[in-house]
Amino acid sequence: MGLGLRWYHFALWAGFILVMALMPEFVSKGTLRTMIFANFLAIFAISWDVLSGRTGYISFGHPFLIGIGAYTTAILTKRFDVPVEYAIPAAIAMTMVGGTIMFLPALRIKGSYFALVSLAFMELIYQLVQVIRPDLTGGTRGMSGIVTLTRGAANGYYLSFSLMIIVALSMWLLMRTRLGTALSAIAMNEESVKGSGLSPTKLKLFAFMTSAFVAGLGGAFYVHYLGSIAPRALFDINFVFTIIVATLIGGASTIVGPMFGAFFLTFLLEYLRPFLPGAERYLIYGAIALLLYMYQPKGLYHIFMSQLDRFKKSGDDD
Amino acid sequence: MTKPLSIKNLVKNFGGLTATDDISFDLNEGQSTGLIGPNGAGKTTIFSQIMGEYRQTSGTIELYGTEISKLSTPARIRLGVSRTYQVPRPFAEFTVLENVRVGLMPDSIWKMITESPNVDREIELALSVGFSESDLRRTPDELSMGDLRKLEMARTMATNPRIMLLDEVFAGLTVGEIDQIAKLIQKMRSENMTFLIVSHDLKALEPLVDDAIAINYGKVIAQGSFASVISDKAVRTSYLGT
Amino acid sequence: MLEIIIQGVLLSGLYALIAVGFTLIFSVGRVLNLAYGAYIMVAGYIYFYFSQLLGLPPIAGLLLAGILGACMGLLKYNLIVKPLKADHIAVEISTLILAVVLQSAVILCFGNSAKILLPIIPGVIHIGNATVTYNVLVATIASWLILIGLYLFIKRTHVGRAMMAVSMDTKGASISGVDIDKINMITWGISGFLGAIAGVFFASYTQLSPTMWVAPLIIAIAIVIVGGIGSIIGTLVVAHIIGFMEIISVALISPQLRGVFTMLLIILVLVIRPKGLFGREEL
Amino acid sequence: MALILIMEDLMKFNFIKVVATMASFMLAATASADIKVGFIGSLSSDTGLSTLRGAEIAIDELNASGGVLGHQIKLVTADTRQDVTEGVKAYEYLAETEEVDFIISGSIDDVSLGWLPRMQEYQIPTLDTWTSYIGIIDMLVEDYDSMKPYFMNIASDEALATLYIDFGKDVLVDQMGWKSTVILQEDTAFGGAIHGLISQAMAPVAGIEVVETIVYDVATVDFAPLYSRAVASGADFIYLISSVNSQVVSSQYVKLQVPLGMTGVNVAPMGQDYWADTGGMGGGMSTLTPIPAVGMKLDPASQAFVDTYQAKYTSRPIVPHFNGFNAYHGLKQAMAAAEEAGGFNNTTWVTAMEKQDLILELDGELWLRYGWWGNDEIEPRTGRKYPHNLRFDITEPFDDGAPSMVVIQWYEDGTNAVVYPDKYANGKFTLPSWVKK
Repeated sequence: MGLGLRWYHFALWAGFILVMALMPEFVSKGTLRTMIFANFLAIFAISWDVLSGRTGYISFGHPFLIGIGAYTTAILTKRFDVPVEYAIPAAIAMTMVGGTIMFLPALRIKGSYFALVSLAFMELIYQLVQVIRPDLTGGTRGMSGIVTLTRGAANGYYLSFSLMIIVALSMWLLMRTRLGTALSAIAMNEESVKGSGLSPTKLKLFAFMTSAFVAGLGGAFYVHYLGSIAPRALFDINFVFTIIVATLIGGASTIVGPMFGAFFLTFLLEYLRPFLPGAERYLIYGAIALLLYMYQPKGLYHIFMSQLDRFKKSGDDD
Repeated sequence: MTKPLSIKNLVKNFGGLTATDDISFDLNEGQSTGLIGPNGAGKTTIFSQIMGEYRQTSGTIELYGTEISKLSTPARIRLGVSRTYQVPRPFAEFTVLENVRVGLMPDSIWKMITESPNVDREIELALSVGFSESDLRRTPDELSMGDLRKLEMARTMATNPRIMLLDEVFAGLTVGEIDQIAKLIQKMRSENMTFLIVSHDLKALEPLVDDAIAINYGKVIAQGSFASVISDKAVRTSYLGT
Repeated sequence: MLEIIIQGVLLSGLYALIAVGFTLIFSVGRVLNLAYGAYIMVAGYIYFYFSQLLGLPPIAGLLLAGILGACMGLLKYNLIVKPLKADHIAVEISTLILAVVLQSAVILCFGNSAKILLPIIPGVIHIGNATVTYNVLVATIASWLILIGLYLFIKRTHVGRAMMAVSMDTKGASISGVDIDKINMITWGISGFLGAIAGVFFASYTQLSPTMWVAPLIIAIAIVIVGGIGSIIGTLVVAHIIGFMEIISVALISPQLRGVFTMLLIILVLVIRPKGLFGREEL
Repeated sequence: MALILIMEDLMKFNFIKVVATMASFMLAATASADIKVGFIGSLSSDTGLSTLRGAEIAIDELNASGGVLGHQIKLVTADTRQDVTEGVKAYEYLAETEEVDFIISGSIDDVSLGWLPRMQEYQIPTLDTWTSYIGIIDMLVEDYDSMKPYFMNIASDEALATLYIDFGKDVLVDQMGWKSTVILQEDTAFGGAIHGLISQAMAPVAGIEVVETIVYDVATVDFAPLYSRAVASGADFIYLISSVNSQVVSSQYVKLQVPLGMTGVNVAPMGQDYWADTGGMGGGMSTLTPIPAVGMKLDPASQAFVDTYQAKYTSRPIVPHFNGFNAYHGLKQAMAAAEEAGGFNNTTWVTAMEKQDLILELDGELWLRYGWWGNDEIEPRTGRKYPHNLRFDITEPFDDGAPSMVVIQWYEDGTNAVVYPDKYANGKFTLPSWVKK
């Protein structure tokens, strides 16, 4: 398949998985809980990145997709007693339908305009969820007492980490193929992609579908982890902010970047908690995010890689 | 024997402006044709309509006997036509090789994922337009205008065309670079490629083409052998200003 | 019916004022300033601090808010927009982050609970069944005066024409000797000032709260998107479309669906006429 | 072979980090053997701060008199930002990072509902001082075993509504002569719940006809059209249900001088800071409120708490909201229960907590009461059970418990008073000056 895989790729991934798998042995339950949120955020960030980081179709309304996944499975399991093993695939399928809806405007508009339409999508579903069939969606209050899949920090951690690593690895492999190159090419120059004989529509649709798949998967498992869902917490500009910032701080258009960004941000927030319990925390958190982003819009991954390059170059003079 | 390209009564209106006005011409297999005319005459608009970037207002375009008006750009490229742009449009963050790779890709997501890139072919194409080994990992911001045109040629050739539409391939190039591109075109002519070439540099164009079409205000004003077209009176007054 | 028209005109005037500063930046600088809503919020708090807590006269509070708003605009241009120049998306994302930072800062300084601004001019008049407060009336009149003033400024003054030139063709303007950087600075300053004034009126219309920035931002986005980039006339017309749509939906259809129609309008217009209802007119 | 060596290298490197992290966490966990109380709620809202400060004062007093079970009490806080997901994270933080013994909550309804599954999982004794959502008491009725560490020391919605209907009959109908109302309800969970209770009971019991219900979006900027619509409905008065942006609704009522009386459930006027927040644009507003309310006379113990509070804190809220009192008295009861049960084991502690009963008297009469309904006890008027809910009394003369709520009113001069029920009233229900009688 020409993935350009090297032995050290396997070594790094294997080492990473091993360390993460042993984590419950070494860290406290509280830290594990934080890691669970980081895992979910990483899934959402990867989903955002597949769409926006790669193809340049910036989505300011990603919770639209995540929310469809979360609400579908919540409604199916809670209101219709559908078993989780059917509800989650159904949720993913619904999210992909949502992805198709979001894809339609992308046929005509891009850049800032698309970003705003996606924001409008999120606002629209936020308002509709509360008004249309509140007996199913729980209206403004949302739903609680949704079946949870795991009990205890360690189990929740293993489940969320497995999901995250499966998503990350498959996206990593997928993006190493020529498909990844083609998707990135769309962000650089959609006209030239067309002029090279490739159909941008097909590629974009694929990116939207993949992104929706991952968002739906993440959203569905997320709601079955939280056990509750509320429109205000989900379709929120702060949530968008966290997803985008995690991706960008880590490094867009990479897989390791969003993962790293998600862990960095989640832990930054949690480690500030004992020192700054109140609103100050978000001020510091936002300010750090802004400064990092201003300093290097390509993210920490890029900083790290360029340092590594410099190190390599000085090492073997290549 | 069907013609590689056959254009009949092509009209394109932009609002009140008529960019191409009832244009008809054919290209023959393996023939190289110059398309000349002053700025704004409608040359690039013809290219855009052939490629499907603009839909013509009326008229027909046939590629090897297939009417293509309803086809998308990638579908037309699959039929064997491809173009370069007056202002090169590289993928800014890709290396030369990656730029060529995009041109070489099949338009099938499944094949993109399952098949390996043909790196040998990428290198061969890049070298054939005159890049050196050390250029292959450069990105467009490190390339000269000449290099960008070469890259444009390479990516166009990568789509495996039978007809190439070249738009101002010599603009902004040094004499050496013009020579290099000219040699490449000559080589492809000997391999039976069909060309339609737009250039202001008639001296450079002359050895590369068999025939020429001159247009002005969206109309064909002369058509025939290169020599006959440039000596045509109407062409001389409208274009050469003499 | 009469009250719908009166209330519609009043609300639309406010909406036009909110949107116009956002329009300016979008047409001259070509970037969406997602921190614009945060300007509006911060200006409201500045006014609250000076005129309600320190007891300065309202007009002084309004001016101070406007001046500080202009300073915020300039700071943002110099510290964020300029370093990230060409990259629109980067500017949008960093202004979004900035908005969230400002929200936290406001919570830190003033707490989470909502506050009511005193009317700048108290009192009411009754017209038919509708009650109109002098405050809202003043806001609407001020909004019209500001819009007319801005229109004349852009049409009649040298700087205004330069802004128009930049909005139509940055490269062209630069070639003909316009100092793009200076024009951008002026635009960000004016936009900050307008946003701040709009913020004080908006806050005195509704309330001050740390999350109040989302609503005016969305209104501004909706108006600019639906109206088309950078048209003051378009802004005015669409502000009335959206303002009246809201009043009609509240009065006759369902108050809950107030925002739904606006969102649908944004999506529809962007999909059907990406350039907006009024296309790309001059500023 | 090289691969394995590299992996070993990587592992060593990471092990050092992991061990270091682990060590720092163990240090944090074993640093003190104090009793840990966790606060969950919004640290930047008046309600959140009321609970937090009520708990802080109770803890100060307990520590000064030797702590509980021989240990000093330490308070740790977790901010929810009034956000459901943040609430879940905050609960997990308290339970697993801080490993607290007891949690006191100043959370709003939705946030409490968000973390309740975690409470069921960890079984940490938890006292809610703000949310009054009857659905949570229903959960206790249905699934006592998993819910039993949960207590709510505020009267739940249904009790609030029942007494409120009496207010409608006694005051709005009999005294004011009003016969019809238009309900102006915000589109929130809270609004929906209160609306259900009022509209189903108000008409039949109090004899007030609901002419129209107007549900509005909480992001509404301009209330002029809503008030026009309410006035046009022809009803005798407006019944307002508002929590999220109630300052706006109230102040626009005053600014627009809406020519119709208005009362209802309006959260902002429940705090003493309301007058300053609205800049005085809030006169004439009345609302149902849980007790102890603003404007209400206090028993000596609660008054002493307010005095301590005002000596200790200078920032808002200037007077604690009702949940501040609930936190102060409730936390002391929870610690007393721990003392009796010998710890926070959820079976013995729950039994001890269920027995707590604090009766606060004023002038020799029962004034406030912090006790619980028996698990199988049926409240006679509503005919249902209220396990682990505050023991309230909804029939005069309120000798079995305090009333579930009182009605307070803000006058146009900035003063406020309780106007209903009579036993607690120290002012009269009046209309604002611009409303024609």
